[in-house]
Amino acid sequence: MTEQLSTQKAINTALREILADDAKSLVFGEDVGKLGGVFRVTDGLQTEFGAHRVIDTPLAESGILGMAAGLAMAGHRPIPEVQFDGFAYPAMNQIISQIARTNYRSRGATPMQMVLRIPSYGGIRAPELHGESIEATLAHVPGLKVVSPSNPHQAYHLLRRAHEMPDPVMFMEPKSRYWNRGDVDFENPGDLEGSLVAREGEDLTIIAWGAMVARSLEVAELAAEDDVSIEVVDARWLKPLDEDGLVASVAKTGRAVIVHEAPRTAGLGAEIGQLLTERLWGKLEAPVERVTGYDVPTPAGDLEDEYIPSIDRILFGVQRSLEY
Amino acid sequence: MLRVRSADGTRIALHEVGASDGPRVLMLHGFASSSQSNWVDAGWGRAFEEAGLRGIAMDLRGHGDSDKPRGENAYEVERFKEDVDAALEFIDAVPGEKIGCLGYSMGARLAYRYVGEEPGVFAALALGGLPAGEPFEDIDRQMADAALRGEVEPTGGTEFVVQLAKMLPEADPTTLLDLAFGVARTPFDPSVHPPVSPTLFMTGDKDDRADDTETMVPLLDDARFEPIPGRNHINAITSRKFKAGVIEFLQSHLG
Amino acid sequence: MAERSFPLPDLGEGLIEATILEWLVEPGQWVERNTPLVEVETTKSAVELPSPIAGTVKTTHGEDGDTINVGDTLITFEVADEEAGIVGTVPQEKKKERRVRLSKK
Amino acid sequence: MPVPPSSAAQPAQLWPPQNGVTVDVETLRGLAERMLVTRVLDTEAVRWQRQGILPAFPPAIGQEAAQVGSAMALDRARDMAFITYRDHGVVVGLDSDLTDYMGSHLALWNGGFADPNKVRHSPLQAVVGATALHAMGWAYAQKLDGTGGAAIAYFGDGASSQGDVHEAMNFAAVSKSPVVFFVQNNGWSLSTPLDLQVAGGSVAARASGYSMPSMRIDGDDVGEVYAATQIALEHAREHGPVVIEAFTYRRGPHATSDDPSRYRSLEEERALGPDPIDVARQLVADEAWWAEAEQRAEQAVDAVRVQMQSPRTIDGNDMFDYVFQEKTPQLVKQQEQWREETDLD
Repeated sequence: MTEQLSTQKAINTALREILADDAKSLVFGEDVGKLGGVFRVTDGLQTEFGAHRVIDTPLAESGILGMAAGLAMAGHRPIPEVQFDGFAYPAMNQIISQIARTNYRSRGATPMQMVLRIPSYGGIRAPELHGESIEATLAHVPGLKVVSPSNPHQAYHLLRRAHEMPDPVMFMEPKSRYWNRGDVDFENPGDLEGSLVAREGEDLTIIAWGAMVARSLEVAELAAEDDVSIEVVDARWLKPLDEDGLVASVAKTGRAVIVHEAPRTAGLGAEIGQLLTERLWGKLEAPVERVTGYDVPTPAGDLEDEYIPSIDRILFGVQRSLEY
Repeated sequence: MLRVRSADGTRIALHEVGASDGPRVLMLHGFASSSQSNWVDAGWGRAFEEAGLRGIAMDLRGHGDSDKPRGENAYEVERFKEDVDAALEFIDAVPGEKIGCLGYSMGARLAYRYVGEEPGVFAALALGGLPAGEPFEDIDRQMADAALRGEVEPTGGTEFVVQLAKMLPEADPTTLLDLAFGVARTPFDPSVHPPVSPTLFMTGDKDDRADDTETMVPLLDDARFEPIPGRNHINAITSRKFKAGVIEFLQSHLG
Repeated sequence: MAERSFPLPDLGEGLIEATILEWLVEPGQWVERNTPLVEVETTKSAVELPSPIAGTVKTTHGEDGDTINVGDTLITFEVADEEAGIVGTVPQEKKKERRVRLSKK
Repeated sequence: MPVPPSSAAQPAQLWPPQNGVTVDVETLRGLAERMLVTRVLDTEAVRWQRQGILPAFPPAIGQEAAQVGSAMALDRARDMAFITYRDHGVVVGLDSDLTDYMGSHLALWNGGFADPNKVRHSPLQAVVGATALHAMGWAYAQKLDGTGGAAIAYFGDGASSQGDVHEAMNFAAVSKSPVVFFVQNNGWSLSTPLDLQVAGGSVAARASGYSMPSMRIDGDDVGEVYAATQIALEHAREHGPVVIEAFTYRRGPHATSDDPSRYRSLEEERALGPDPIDVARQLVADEAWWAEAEQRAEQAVDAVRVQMQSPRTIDGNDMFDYVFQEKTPQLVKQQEQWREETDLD
């Protein structure tokens, strides 16, 4: 069965299915119950599954994640939410020092099976700490897995997949894409491991994730007007990175532009660039290009458009690579 | 919502409706309906919440969020009773706990049959829109299938079944036909094992599908009938009189 | 104060109208979100419609027994002028615009 | 807006119990025996550190009654203790394998070798206060599962300054989860005394703000600790969280590398009440039994020393194998490279 859903509704549907099919699953966080979440992603879940399984927690992110750790130790499969990316920072002690390490500490006896939902990245003109791109911070922590869907179909299936995985998964939802609709094929998830070629092309590969996938697809369409054929790869899994998949595309096109919203220095673009250099040394037609946010705090208001890679900035990156 | 597995593996959906604490009531909806449509959309959640009753609404197999197996065999009356078994196993009543049951139309018939053979499971039975006879009489599967394909104009009992099966656009009419024909293999006879639990019958006074509910009252030891004024089989479910009658009855027997 | 009207919602695929069975609120009455407003009947079922917002009922449209069309105004509320939304704004779909042209070397 | 009437319910008064406390002789002996093991382990471990067997050790001398007494009140079939690094008395009280436990202090494996589900205590870790939240989440799970189990969260006056402890107490009280917050108020957080650590001087005093019952007890009297913890656990199972503040004293240094003479005086240490071991000895009141118990404790700890001196070899592969349940391809590759570059024979 295929249905047209927004990303927000696709995630809502996945959560509903998980809660229905897995009695050990719980959804909790600030305002996720009665209100249905600030983005309405958890709308209706509390009415349906009860306030004991869909819990409005006190305003305390460390508490939310610490509670998740305790629940996981007891064999439950929690799906906590931090309301905004920037609110993951107060929970970092629990995420890094506890959740990421408890499996290791207990030599595998108490796995931390959980999915932390993080509405992520910018694009909605929100105030400070409501538009952060923290994927590299999280991917740097041993013991965590990181995934970021780019459309409703991916959001639905990757969330269900993440819930089945026995390790803690950081699920980064592109909040600027919550309202965009797309087909969700419930029966046919497609391959959920690794990266995904979102558009095939010959001349150059753009690697992106989250909200930057849709923008990169727009760029590829515009590039076609200039007779430049761009392949867009949706990285999806940021930890572990799909090394073979990313390398395969760039091996074909010979050129790569990596696009992310996060600041440039020590961002995942550097990691992927290093990977491509290591694996494709001598076969690249041009140095790997990066089009990223700047090394500044995510700015407020209209400056957001200056910070987040725009169509033009990505096109500039593509042109730099083409004319090298 | 949670899904439990019935004896044959079919997943049966259970929805919490009403208060999160208080006496528990198993709720069984009618044919071609669902817990959502029969109870939630009709406002029973709020009514139960205010009354301090804790409803557990079961989607009958072939309906709502429950699995929809194919073939008439999957819809024998026995299968439905096993579904109620599975729901009761989930409810896992503590000794001495009084559980109620509220059914509408086909759900009421299922409750009637279940309690008839399992006396004592429910402390009180509220049955809405229940006709005294077998509703699916004189039905012909071949004619029904042909009618679904638009090849013939169905007649008699078959016309009624086909009309119901096609009524909900979101439901699969073939599944509902399997269900109607499967259930009809065991015709309903209210004089066989009538319930011994206190029973309240309520039916709309304009309900032409169940205009004989009251004739069942003498078959039971402890039963009474109350009409739902101004309502028919379809629109009785939202009636405040219906809700008030059921709630007062359940409270008095479960408290 | 501002007014906010709500139409009869689509109660299911293909249904274009519904009959008002009974109003459960009256003008002047304060209702909370999810308070039952009205019972309506469609060809397939009967539904109790919960209030989408908290506010004072200004007008109920239609009498018991009247048939109204999906999309027609069912009820009007008086509400406070400002309503809290989520943080930020829903991004508008923009036409792809570009200044940079590409050329292969 | 007018001030609303306070809705905070008056928390139950759990301590002291109306009918007093009696602990039978058998139980007292069990408690005393484990306190002796803990004391000997602490005394020996300090020596082992001086002898180069242990890299460092945080002794719990003086806190044996608080730790053993509370741990032995747990129902090991359904309860769970959440500990940090100065809780060996809890480990002994739960009869958890000491060699496994010492694996952490020996720097063999972060958290030691015990399986938490079997020994009923969490792996030890260094961020104090963090485990209070784990206890809360774990306890909430018991409530959902209807096991009747309760969690006990161990922390000290120092950790009580951590935000996580507040979050855990508040969450637990809101959700009525079965948690006993067991505060060992030992007077010192490394070099920082109680009056610079806890405003008002008492952690239990905070409980009323959460409408949670609290018990202030003599943490050096093992019978009192045991009885109080039992009462707290039973209350927690039925009604939700309880705070126990056990007043005790860290009679030793913070850790073997510490020099308490730089921040506290000998006079202060001498002004303390009786040693909890002596209190237990009086409670047991059987000198012959006591002498035998001391011998047994020394033998038990010596057995640990022998096992520790032929330490288990840690397979370097473990470093890679326990990061995830499902290892990433990158980690597999790093592990292969590690093997190739270290296994040169």
